[in-house]
Amino acid sequence: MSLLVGLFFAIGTYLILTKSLLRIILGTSIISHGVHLLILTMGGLKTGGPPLLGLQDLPFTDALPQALILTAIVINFATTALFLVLSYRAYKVLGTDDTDQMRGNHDE
Amino acid sequence: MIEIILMLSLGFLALSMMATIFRLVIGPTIPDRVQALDILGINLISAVAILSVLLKTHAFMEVILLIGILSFIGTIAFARFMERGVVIERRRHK
Amino acid sequence: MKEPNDIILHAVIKVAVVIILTFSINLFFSGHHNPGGGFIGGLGFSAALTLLFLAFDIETVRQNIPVDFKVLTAIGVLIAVFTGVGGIVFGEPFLTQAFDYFDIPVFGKTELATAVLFDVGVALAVIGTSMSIILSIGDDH
Amino acid sequence: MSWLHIMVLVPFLFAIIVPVIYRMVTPRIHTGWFVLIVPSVIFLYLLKYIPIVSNGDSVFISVPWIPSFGINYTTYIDGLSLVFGLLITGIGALVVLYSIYYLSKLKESLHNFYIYLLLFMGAMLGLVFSDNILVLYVFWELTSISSFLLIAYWYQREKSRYGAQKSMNITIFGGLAMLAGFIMLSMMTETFSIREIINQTDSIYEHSLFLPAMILLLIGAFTKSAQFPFSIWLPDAMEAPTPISAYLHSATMVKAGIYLVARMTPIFGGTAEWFWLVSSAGLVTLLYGSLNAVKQTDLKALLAYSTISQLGLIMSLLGMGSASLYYGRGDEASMYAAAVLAAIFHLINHSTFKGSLFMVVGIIDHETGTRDIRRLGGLMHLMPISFTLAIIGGFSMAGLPPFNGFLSKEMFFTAVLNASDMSIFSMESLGVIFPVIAWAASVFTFIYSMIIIFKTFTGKYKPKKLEKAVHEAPVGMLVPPVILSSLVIIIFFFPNVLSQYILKPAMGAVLPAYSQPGEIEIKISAWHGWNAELFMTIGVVGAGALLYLYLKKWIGIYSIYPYSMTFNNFYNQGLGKMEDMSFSLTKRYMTGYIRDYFVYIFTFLIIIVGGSLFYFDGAAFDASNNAPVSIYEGVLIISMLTAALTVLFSKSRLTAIVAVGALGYLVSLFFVIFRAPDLALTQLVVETVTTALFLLCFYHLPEMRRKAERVKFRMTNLVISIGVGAIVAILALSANGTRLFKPIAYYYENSYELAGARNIVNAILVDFRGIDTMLEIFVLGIASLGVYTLVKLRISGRGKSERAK
Amino acid sequence: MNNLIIMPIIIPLIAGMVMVIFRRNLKLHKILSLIALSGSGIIAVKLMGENKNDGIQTLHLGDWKPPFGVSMVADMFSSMMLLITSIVAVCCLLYAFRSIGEERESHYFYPLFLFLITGVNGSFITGDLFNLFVCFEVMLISSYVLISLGGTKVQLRESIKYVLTNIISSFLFLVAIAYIYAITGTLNFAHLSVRVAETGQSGLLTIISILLLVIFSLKAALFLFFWLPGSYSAPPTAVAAVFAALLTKVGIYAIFRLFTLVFYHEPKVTHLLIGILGAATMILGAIGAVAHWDIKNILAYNVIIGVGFIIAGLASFSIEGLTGSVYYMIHDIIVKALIFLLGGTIISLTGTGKLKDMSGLIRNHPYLGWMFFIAALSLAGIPPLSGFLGKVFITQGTFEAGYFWLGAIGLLTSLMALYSVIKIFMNCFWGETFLSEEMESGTTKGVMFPIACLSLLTILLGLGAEGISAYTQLAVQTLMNPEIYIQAVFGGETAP
Repeated sequence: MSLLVGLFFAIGTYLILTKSLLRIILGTSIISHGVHLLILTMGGLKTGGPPLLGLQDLPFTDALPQALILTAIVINFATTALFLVLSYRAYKVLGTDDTDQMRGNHDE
Repeated sequence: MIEIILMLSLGFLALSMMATIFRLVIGPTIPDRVQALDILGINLISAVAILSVLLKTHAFMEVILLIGILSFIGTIAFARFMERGVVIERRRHK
Repeated sequence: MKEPNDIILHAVIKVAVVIILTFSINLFFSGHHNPGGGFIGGLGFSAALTLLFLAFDIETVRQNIPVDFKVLTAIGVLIAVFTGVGGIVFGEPFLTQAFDYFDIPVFGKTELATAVLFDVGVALAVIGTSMSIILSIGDDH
Repeated sequence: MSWLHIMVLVPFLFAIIVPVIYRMVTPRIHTGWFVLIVPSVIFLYLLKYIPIVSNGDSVFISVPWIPSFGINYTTYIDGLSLVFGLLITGIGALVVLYSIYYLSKLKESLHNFYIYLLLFMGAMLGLVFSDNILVLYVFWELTSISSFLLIAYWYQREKSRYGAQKSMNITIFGGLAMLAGFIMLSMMTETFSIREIINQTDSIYEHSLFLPAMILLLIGAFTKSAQFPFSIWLPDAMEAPTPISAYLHSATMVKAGIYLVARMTPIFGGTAEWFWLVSSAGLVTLLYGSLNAVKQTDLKALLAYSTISQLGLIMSLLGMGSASLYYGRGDEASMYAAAVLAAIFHLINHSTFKGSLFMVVGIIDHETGTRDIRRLGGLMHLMPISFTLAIIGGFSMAGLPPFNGFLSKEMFFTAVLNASDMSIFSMESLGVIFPVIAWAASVFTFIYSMIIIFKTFTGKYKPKKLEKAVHEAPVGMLVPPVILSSLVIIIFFFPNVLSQYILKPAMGAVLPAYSQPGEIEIKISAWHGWNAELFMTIGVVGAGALLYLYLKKWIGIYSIYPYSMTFNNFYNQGLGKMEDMSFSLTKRYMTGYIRDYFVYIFTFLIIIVGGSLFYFDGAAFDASNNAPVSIYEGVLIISMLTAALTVLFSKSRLTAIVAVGALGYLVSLFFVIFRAPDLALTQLVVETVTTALFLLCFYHLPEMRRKAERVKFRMTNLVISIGVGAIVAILALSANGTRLFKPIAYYYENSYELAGARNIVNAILVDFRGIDTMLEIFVLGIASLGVYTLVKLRISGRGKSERAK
Repeated sequence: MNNLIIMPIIIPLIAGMVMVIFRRNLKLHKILSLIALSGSGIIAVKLMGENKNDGIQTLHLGDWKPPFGVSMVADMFSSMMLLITSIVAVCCLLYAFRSIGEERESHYFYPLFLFLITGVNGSFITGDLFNLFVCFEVMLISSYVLISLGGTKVQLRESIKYVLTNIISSFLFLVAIAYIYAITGTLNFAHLSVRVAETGQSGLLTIISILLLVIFSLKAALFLFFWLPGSYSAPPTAVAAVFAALLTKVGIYAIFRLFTLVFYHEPKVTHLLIGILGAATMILGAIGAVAHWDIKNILAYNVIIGVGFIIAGLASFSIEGLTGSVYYMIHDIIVKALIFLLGGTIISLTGTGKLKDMSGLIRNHPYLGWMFFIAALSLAGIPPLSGFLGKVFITQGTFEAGYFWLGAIGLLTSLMALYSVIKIFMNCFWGETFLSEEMESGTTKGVMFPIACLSLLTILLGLGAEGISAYTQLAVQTLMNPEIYIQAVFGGETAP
C-alpha cells in the first residue's frame, strides 16, 4: 500500500510539474487519492470489521482515520471545485491554460 | 465452496474491469468511453456485492444502491451532453 | 437544433427522482447506525435534484423549487452550529450532543438525538453547496 | 517623575503644540520665538546642577518604563552628562535664535522645522541623561531619525534627500551595531543600567563577549561621530539648513558618539584593544578630515570635514586618556587623565568656535546666495562683523592664542607626547606615530582655517558671480555667533573656572578614580614655558603659513587620488550595485512561473526531509504490520496504476479526466475492501461530482497541445516526482513499522453507549469530532460562495469596475 | 470547561452565515461584521483576563475526554493572538467599508472576510492537529475566494499560484498527520506531547516534525515564500492588509505551537534548522525588498522579512527569544496591516504602484505621509515604536543561544527593511509635488480613521510595552513549559 501511495504521489507530482493547468489539477486529484489511501493505511489495514456496531463481534478497524478521510475528502472536494472554476475562469480571461504564460509581469 | 466461487467471480470481475478501463482509455469515440464507464459502474456494483458476501456484512448495501444511482445519472448526463452539447440547460423554450 | 423530445426521459426521471429522494432520506436517517449520514444523504438528495435539472431546465426547476441554495447552505451551517450552541445554553461545552430513547406511538421505541439535528444541518449545507455549485457553473454557459 | 525627567520630555511635549502655535501666529510672529523658551528654560534649570556636580555628587532618579524587563527611564546627572546637557540647551537656544532670522517666517514651513528640532533636542537630552542602555538606544535612534528629517528639511531637493538617506543608513547601521553591543553587555552583566555595569567591570574582562561588545559599541559611536571611514555622511548632511548644521552636525549630535565612548570608558577603558581602537580611529580621522577639508570649495563642506577632523581629535584624546584606567591612580594615571580633561575641554571649545563659524558661513550664504569659495572674496569691508567673528573662530580652530582652541590644542600635544612615552599596549614601538600624525593634521587644520577666513573675506570682491547685493547681516543673526565668539575669548582667559566647575566633574565621570573633587590638580594655563608643545605649535604655524601661501602649487596633488577609491564612491556604488544585484537575483528565482516554484518547493522538501531521513537513519521497515496482498487486490492495484499512468500519458483531455474518474471509483472499491463503507459511499459521490465538474469546466477547451518539452524539463520532473514519491513511501513504510502506541480509537468502540450511535464513523463525525464536520460543511459553503462569485463577479480592468451582465 | 473559547469561532461564523441569508442588505452586513469582530475581540480580552487569573482555559468539545474529542485550548499566547486578530480585522474592515466597492460587497465580501477570521481564530485556539488542518482549510478557502474576488486578470493569475501552492501544502499536511497518527496513535497536541516525551523524540519523529516544518513554512512563507509577493499584490488593499497581517502568522503560530509543545526534544536539529530557514528567509526577503521599486512588491517582501525575524526568536528557544517573538509577532501583525493599508491608499491616490512615477504627496497629504513614516520606522523596529522590544529580545535570544549570525542577520535585514520602506517614503512623499488634489485617482476620505488607529496602536504598544508585559511573560512561560499546557488539557488526570 505504501508503495502504491508513493507511486500516486510520484505521478501526481509529475503532473503538477507540467505546464498544462488541467494536468496540474488532475495531478492534485491523484495526489488526493494517494493521501486518502495513506491515511487509511496509517490507520492500520484490515485488522477488523467495518466500524459498525452490532454487525459482528470482530474487533473493528480503526474508525478514526475513516472519519478523518471523510472530512478530508469533503474539504478536498470543496477546494477542487473552487480551483476548477478558478482555472476555468482564468482560462477564459487569460486565454491560456499554459502556466508558462501565466507568469505575469514583475512590475505589475 | 461458495467462497471459491466468489473469489473466482471476483477475479473475473477484475479482468472485466481491466478490459473496461482499456476501452475507457483508448476510446476511440466518446460513446465508447461512456459505455465503458457505465459498464465499470455495473462491475463495481457486482464486485461490492460479492465482497459483502465474502465479508459477511450488509454494511455495503447502500454503496451498491448509490453506485446504481450515480451510474444512472452519469449515463443520462452524458446522453444529454451528446445530444445537446450542454448538460444543464438554462432555459429550454425561448 | 431539432426540437427536443424528452417525454420518456421526463417520465422516467420523475419516478427516479422520487426513488432517489426516498433512498437518500433513508441514507440520511440510517447514518446514525449504518453507513450513510448527513453528507451522503445530502449528496443523494442533490443528485435527485440534479436529475431534475438535467431533465428539465434551470428556469423551470427554479420556478417550482424557489430556493436560493446559498441561503440553504447558510441555514444548514447555522443549524449545525446552533445544535452546538444548544450545549452552551444548557451549561455544557459547545457541541455537546444529547440522545435518549422515547416511546413514540407508531414508531415504537425511538432514539432521538441532537446529533440528528446536527446531521440535518450537514445535509442541508451539502445540498445547498452542491446545487449552487452546479447551478453556478450551469448558468455560465 | 522628577523635574529632571520632565525637562527631558518638555521638548517632545512642546513639539506637539508647535503646529498649533504655528497656525495661530504665523503671519505676525515668527514661531521660533516661542520655541526659544524651551532650550533657555532647560539651560537655566540645568545650571543649578553645576554646584552639585562640582562637589563630586551625582543625581540618579529612576522612573519605571518597562520594569518587567528592567528597562527604566532613569536619569543620571554627573559631570559628563551635565556638560552635554548644557551644550545641547545652550547652543540649542542660540541656534533657535539664529534660525528666527535665518528662516523666513513666510516662505518656510516652520512648524516642521521646529518640530524636528525639538524632537532632536529632546532625544539628545534623553540620550545624555539616560542611565539605562536601552533607553539610551531609544534616544540614540531618535537623534538619527530627527537628523534625517532635518537634513531633508528642504525635501524637494534631490541632494537633501540623498544626504538624509545616507546619514540615516549609516547612523542607523551604527545604532544597530551598538544595540547588539548593548545586548551583549547586558548578557554579561544581567542589567541594563550603566552604573551597575560599571560596578561589575572587573568580572567581565575575561568574558568571551567582551571584545565583540566593545567593537560593536565603537562602531555605533564611530558612525555617529563620523569617524573614518563612516564619516562620509557628514559632508552630505550639510544640505540641512545652516542652523541645523551648526547645531546637529558640529555641536551636538556628532558628539553623541564621543559621549558614548566617554561613558563606556570606565567599562572598557584600560585595555589595549580599547586604547588602540579609539585612539587610532581618532587619529586617522583627524588626519583624514583635515587633509580633505583643504581641498573643499564649498564652505560648509569644508567645515564638515573640519568637524570630522576635530571629532577625530577628541576621540583620540579619549582613547589616550583611557590608559589612565590601566594604572588606576598615581602619577602616570593622572598624566593620562589629563588627556580626558583635554578631550572634554576641546569638546566645549569646538562647540563654541565651530558653532560660531557655521553661523558665519550661514550668514555668508544668506547674504550672498553662495557658499562657493571660488565665487567669494573681499567681503571684509562689506561684512566687518562677520569677518571679525570668522577670525575669532578660525584662529581658535587653528590653535592660535588668544583663543580657547590654543589651550586645548596645546593639551592635545601634551597628550600625544605623553602617549608616545607610554610603556604599555605596545606603545614603545608605535608611540612615535602619535605626535607625527597630530602635528601633520594640525598643519592642515591651520591651512583650512586660513582658507575660511582669507579666501572669503580678503582678496577681490566678485559681485558678478553673486546673485545678491551683499551687506551685513541683521543684528539678530549676529547675536548668537557674537555670544559664541565671546565665549571663545573668555574661556581662553579664564579656563580654570570652567575646569573647576565643569571639566573636572566630567573627567571624574569618565575616570571614576577622579570622581571626587581634589583628587587631581590639573591647571590649564596659556603659558607653560618653552616646551615641546609650544615648539610644535610654532612649527604648525610656520609650515601651515608656508603651505597656505603656496596652496595653488600643491593643491593639485589631491586630484591624483582617484574618486573611485573613496569611501563615498564605495557607498554609492555599493548601494547601486546592491539594488541591481538584488533585483537580478530576485528576478532570477521569482520567475512568476508556478512550475519553477513547485520545483523549488519539492526540491526543498526532498533535500530537507530526505536529508534528515539519511541523517537520522530514520527509515525503519517492519513488514509485520503490513497486510498481505491478495490476488484480487493485486489486480485492483494494477488497474489503479494503469488509470494513473493513463492520466500521465494521455493526449486528450477527456481520456485524462475519465481516467481520473475511474481511478476514483477504484479507490472507492479499495475503501470497500478495507471495510470503510462510509468512505466508499462518499468517495463514489464525490468522485462523480468532481468528474462532472471537470467535464463541465474543461470539455470546451481545445485539445491539449502536447508540446515536445525539452528532455531536461522532463528529466527534472521525473527526478523530482520520483523523489517525492520515494520519500512519502519510505516514511509511510517506516511509520507503519513504528507504531509506538495504541491508537486512541479504541475509545470510540463504545460509541453506542457514549453517543447512541452504532456507526462509529458517523459518531465520530457528528459527535466526537463534531467541530471538524461543522467546519467541513462550512468550508463547503464557502466554496460554493466562491464558485458563485467567481462565475458571476467580473470586475474588468483596474479601478473602475463594471459588472458583466 | 469554558465555552467562551469557542466564541471567536462561532460568532463570526454565525454572523457571516446570517449575512449570506440576507444578502441584499449591505448595511446589515457592515453592522453585523463590525459587531462580530469586536465581539470576538472582547471575548479575547476576557479570555486574557481569565488566563491571567486562572491559567490556561480549555474546552473539550462535546464534553469528551481530552484525547478523544477535540479540545480547544486558549493559553495566553492564543488569546493574545485572538485579540490582536480582532483589532487588525476591525481596522481592515473599516478600511474596506470605504474602499472595497459595491460589486464586491454584494458578492459576499463581508461574510467571506468574517469566514477568514473564523479560520484564523480557529487555528489559534484549536488543540488538535487534525482540527488545525480543518481550521487552516477554512481560512485558506476563504482566502482563495477573497483573493480572486473580482476576477481581474491579475487576481486570477496570482490566485491560481496561491491556491495551488496551498493545496499541495494541505496534502502534505494530511500526509504528516497520517504519519503522526500511525506512530503515536493520537492527534491531540497535549497527548502528542505526552506520548512523544514518553518515548523520546526518535529519529523518525524528528523527520516528521521536519516535514511538518516544511508544510508550515509554506503557509508561513518561511523560506518557501515564492507564492507570497504575487498573491499579496493581487487583491484589494483591505484584503491584502489582512493577508499580510494574519495569514503568515497563522503558519508561524503553528510552528510555534508544535515546536514548543511537541517537538522540543531535539532543538539542536530542529530549532537550528528553523534558525537557518529564518536567516535565509530574512536575507532573501531583504534582498527582494531592496530590489524593487514598486510599493506592493516592497511591502510583500517586508512581510517575508518579518516572518524570518519572528522565527529567529523561536530558533533561539530561550525565554528571551520567545518573549521577543511574542512581542514582535503582535507588533508585526499590526504594523503589516498598517503599512499595507497605507501603501494601498497611496496606490489608490496616485493610480500607480511605481515609485518612480510619484512624488511630493506630502504637500497635500501630510497626515498620510507622517503615518507612513511612523509605520516605516516601526516596521524596522526603531524605538520607541512597537517593534523595538521584540527586536531587542529576539536578538538577545539568538545571542544567548549562540546563534550570533542569526541575530546579526536579523539586525542587518531590519536595516535593509528600513531602507526599502524609507525609499517609498522619500520617493512618494518627498520631492516636487506634481499631482494636484484634483488629479488624484482616489481619495483618503474615510480610510484615514483605521490607519490612524493602527498608527496610534503601534506607538502605544511601543511606549506602553509594560502594559502587556505581564501577558507576554505568561505566554512565554507556557510556551517554555509544555507541562503547563498538558496539565491544563488533561485537568490533572494522567493521559491514557
